[in-house]
Amino acid sequence: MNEGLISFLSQFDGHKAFVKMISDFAGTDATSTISFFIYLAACLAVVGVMATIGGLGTYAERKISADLQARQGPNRVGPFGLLQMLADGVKMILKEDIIPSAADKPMFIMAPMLCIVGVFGSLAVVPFSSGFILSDLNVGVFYLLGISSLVGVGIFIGGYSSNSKWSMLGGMRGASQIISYEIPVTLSIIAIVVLSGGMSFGTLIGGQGGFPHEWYILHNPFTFIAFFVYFIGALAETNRAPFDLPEAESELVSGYHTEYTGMRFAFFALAEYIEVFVVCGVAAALFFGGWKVPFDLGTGEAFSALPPIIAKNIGQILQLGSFFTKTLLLYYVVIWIRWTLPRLRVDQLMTLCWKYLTPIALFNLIMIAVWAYAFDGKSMFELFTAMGSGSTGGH
Amino acid sequence: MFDSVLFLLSAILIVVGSLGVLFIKENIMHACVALLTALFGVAGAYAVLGADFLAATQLVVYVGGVVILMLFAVMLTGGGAANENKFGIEKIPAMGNVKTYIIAGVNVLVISLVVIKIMANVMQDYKAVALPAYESTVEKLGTLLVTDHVLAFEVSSILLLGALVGAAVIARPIGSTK
Amino acid sequence: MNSMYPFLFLSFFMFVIGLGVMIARKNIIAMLLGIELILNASALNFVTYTRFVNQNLDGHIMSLFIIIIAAAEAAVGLAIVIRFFQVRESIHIDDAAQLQA
Amino acid sequence: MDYTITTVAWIVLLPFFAFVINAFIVKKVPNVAVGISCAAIFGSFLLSGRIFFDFVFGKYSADYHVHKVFNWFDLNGGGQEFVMKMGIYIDNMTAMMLFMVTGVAFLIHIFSTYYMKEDTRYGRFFVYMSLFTSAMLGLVLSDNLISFFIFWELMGFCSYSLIGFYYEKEDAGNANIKAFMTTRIGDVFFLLGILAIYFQVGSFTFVDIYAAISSGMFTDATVTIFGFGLPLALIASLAIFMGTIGKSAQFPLQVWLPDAMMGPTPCSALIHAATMVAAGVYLSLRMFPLYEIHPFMLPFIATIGGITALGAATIALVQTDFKAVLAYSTISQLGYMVLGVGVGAYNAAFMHLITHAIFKACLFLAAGSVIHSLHDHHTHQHVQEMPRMGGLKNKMKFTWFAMWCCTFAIAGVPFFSGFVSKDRILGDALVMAMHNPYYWFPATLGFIGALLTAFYMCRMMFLAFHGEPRDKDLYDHIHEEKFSWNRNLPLLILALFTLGVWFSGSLTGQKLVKVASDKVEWFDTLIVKPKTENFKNYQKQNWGPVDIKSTISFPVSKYDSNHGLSEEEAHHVHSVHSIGAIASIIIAFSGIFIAFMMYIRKSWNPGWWVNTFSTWYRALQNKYYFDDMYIKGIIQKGLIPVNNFLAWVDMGIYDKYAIDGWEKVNRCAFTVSKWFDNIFVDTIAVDGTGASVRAFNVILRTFQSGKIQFYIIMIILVLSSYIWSLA
Repeated sequence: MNEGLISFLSQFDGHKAFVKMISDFAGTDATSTISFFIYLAACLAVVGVMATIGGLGTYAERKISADLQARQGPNRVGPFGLLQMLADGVKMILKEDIIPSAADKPMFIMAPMLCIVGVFGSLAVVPFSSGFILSDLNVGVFYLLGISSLVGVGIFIGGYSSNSKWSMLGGMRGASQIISYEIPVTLSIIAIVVLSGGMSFGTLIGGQGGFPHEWYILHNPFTFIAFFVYFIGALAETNRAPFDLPEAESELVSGYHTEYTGMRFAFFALAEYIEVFVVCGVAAALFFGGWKVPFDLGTGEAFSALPPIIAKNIGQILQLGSFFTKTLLLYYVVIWIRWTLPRLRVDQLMTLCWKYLTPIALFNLIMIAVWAYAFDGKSMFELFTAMGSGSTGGH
Repeated sequence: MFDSVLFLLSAILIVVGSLGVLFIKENIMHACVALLTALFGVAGAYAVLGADFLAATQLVVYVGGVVILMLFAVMLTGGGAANENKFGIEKIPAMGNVKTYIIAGVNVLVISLVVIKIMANVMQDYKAVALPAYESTVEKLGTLLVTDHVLAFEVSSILLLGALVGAAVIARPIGSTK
Repeated sequence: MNSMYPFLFLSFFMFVIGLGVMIARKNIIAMLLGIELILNASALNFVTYTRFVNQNLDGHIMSLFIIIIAAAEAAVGLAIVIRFFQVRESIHIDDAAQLQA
Repeated sequence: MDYTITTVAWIVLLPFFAFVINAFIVKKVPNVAVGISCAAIFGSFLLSGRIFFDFVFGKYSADYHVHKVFNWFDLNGGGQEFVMKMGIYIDNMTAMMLFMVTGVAFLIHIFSTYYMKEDTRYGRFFVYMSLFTSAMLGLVLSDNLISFFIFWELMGFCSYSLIGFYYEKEDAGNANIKAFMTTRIGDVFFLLGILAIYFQVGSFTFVDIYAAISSGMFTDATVTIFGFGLPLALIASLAIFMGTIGKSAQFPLQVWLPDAMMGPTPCSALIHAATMVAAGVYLSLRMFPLYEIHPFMLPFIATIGGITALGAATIALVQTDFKAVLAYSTISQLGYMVLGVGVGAYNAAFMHLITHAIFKACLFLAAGSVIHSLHDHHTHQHVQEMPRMGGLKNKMKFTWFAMWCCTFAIAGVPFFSGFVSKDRILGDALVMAMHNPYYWFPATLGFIGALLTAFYMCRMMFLAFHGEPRDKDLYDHIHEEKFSWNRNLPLLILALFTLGVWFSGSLTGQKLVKVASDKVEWFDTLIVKPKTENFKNYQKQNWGPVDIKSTISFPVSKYDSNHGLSEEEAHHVHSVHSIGAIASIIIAFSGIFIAFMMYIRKSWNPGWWVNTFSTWYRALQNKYYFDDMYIKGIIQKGLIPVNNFLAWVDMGIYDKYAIDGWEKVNRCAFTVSKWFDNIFVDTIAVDGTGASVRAFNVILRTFQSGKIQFYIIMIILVLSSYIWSLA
């Protein structure tokens, strides 16, 4: 059930030897204990890295917006202002934690937690590389959808518990937006699931290749559309511009986190940035080949001259590079969109979801199922090449 | 070991959440969050029972859908606002009083007696079998849904459509003709 | 977990609590919460028996349909509650004792 | 040829469906409705054309017919036998009628798109026209008197609607009531005649009636009325002929037709000139074997026809209204047809029906074309008065041409259709007069009428189209007539068919119509009296949808130039016909000559005649005081006193004594029953039951509290105890 980090590590002799040593030392089978600690370590690492990436997200946002607006952006703290996020973090931690007296206190405290839990819970299945995935669940995408909907609950409760009309409106908007846009997003994802025949990220990425023509986005015209539906829906689910209605500063002051200060506010911000990273990662995994590297360099077999442990790790690093490159490029696009497009009205938002994206996504799902049935799951390029060799009696 | 830990966590979530639903009296919002807790616990219990697909479904449907719907309903019905409505009835969402709790307790006692009697029979008859290893249920469930249970599957899709349309029609504001 | 009884008792507990909620509470939404608890208890029971008794996944199917019905029930039930609130400005269950608004 | 009801019925159903569809869409999209109507009638025209060519060129015997029936309703049982059958009956006459009706109706539809274009109820007109056409075609196809009567009345309704089409005008409203009520008199008698026949024959179908006639069922049958035994054949014939009198506007019920000119001119052309009024004659032709039985009947018919022909012609002499002249000429011509029936000129009467339909339709359309152009800019009305016309020839070439063709036809100028048909009727009348001196009377009336016909038609033409314009202002406002497809084309097509060659066939050689062996008189060949003995074996057969051609072979028609008479007799008849023909020609030309002298040369002054015969002139202008007689004499002196008497009986006797007395009795009974009701029923039974139920409800009501949680508790307790006892 748990393909992932442990199964990757257990290929290596060192791991086995270490387990054996500890077992001998403790007198019982220590496999699961060691696995637990390895997991613990990996989780902490992921959380740390992701928190950093979230922080870097704020920095990137400022820097890119400055670029787009022909400004300098943060440039005082550290080289290129890179340490700005640390300064911000320190400021956040040191700030007074204000809880409004009329607020619903337990829920006010709980709301940012729920957001953070939802986002970090979804990190468990994000496929960073073929080896470095915390748990390759066989219902991976489905699990990710479910756990990340906690963010919606968090936003809603945050808006409600602040006992402020701005927060209330922001929270209601956020929740309705998230549950509405979950439909086209889910339908688009199901379309890819239909093509690959599995819900775990291993299966989903395994059906693709290193080159663009092997990616699902270029598999057929409908997946191409499905990507855009997914991407628009994902923007709305993460409350990013042009769908940032829940925190529209010109209308609702700051939306659901108006009343939050200090670390609680930071949690909300961090959750948002990490969630953007997660959805970009999922997009990369579903549509852009995930961690696949061209020429199968990712398996490390090309470096078989080196010792296997080094070869494999070089492969893993290449895969990580591939994944992060794709994800961060999408991340850049998200920020780019935010500083380019104006905000929608609420009715336009709902119209876009229910009258355009949902029917398109449904149509896509049906057509992709038809494609998979009619062409036996072959992509357009495979069909072209089959046509080219058709005269010689291929197929 | 993982299983036991997960089960304990789930059981704690279920028990605490259920009791919260029953006993939180001041604010229905808190009761909703307690329900969320309990449902989360049920998802964990599913995971322990090897029902991976059901666990994820539980998360998607309840956390993403039903609970948010409940929260919406609470907001749309006035939340915790305290005043009188046009009929002179207290608009505070009545959460029950000592009398109702006593009646509920009696009923729970009665039904508990019945269920415990049944469970005693079950425990007597049950012979433990070897538990299978955990394995993926997604493919089998999918196959079953479109073969043995395809009628129920299709009927449930119609049910959901009917519920969607019905809910939209019923909850329409009074006087709107569109 | 190698024993069936913890799950059964968990399910029983949820069921009984849900029943108590349905009787003790006078708030319609709270009663709906109780219904959700009862439905989840039964679904858990099915999955438990599948795991420990026959392993043929029919219990999973049953639970799936219970979840579907719970979702439909929640949607329609809450719509009725909202409608009722529009008419009576109340969600007290005893205000719903008349056939006519 | 294989005909079934389902294929033939489309002739009727197409216009009918057009009517049904148009009735719904006419308010929204009148132009589409018009298109549907025209398309439907054109479809009927094509289908009828198929039947027409099939029968005319089909080398069938003149008696060949197709008769298909289906059960309409079946009331057998209880010792009674009553099966109502509907069906189609097609013979040569039907085929020609179908072709004529659909063709003329189609052309009139086309013309109406021009004439009614600016009318506010443009579409509705076509709705009625479709229904009318459908009813007429149904009548023509009917195989029995009941369906014949149904369609007959349906046409009556359409006529009513169309006469009152401009219901804003009070005159139109009065006119349609008058038309409806007058024809109703004839229709009541017609229905009585149908029933009289049914009680003797036991069937409504023509075939059964013919068979009954040939088997002598009518010969000695009598019917007892007020103790007098009267011959059934005479009573039935008279009653049915009353239908003809009403519908075909014969004397003395002719008064409705001139007033019917209040309707739009195209509908006058279709209904009150060409087809509907001809339905009466058609009925007479269908029932001809019945009329032949009693010797009194045919002279009577001939007399009615002669009187109508002459009387209407004399009235037409003094009319100044353009359409009124045409209306009276219609009555007159219908009189000729009835005269033809009366003198036994079966095919001549039918031929005159066809030719008259064509040229009279053309005349009315031309009149419509004229009236539509004459627009008075002071009163904003169309002008119909001939004294205000004159010299229209210069403005309307096509109308003038078409109208002269038709005038020649109606006047009986050689080589035109009217000459062919009217000459035959008059010739046959002469032949009959040779045998039976009584017939000199109707024959003479007919000849005088022919002279007058030529005179008044030419008078109308000269007054309207020739000479100097008498109303200069009106004349100047007329637009020059330009050829347009929906104004002039129907006129010219109809004018083309006023030529006699189409009907006599003497100029066309044998190739055109291959029904005859030596001489091509195709009308004579194809239209013969039904030989009732042919039907003798058919009586009460179970007709099914089977073609009878398979069971009975009909010989190919042959033209018998002697008409079944002996050689000597035939020679005599031919010579008499020749005399009649020459007399007709002379008469026609003298009529035209008189009109020419009076109105073109102005040598003879019409005023002198008016002054000299002023009493007659006033009588003619008042239409022989017929309207006055009906209103003042019959209605005011006869019907209204009777009505008053009946009203007095009702109010003064029945209401006063019977009803009021019964009321007093009831009041007493009511007092008693009220007391009983109060004491026993209300107090003891009703209130007692209510009280007991209420007492019981006090217990039950506690359970039906409406409180859901109470129900839940009850459910739990009951289920628990149940399961506890089981487990």
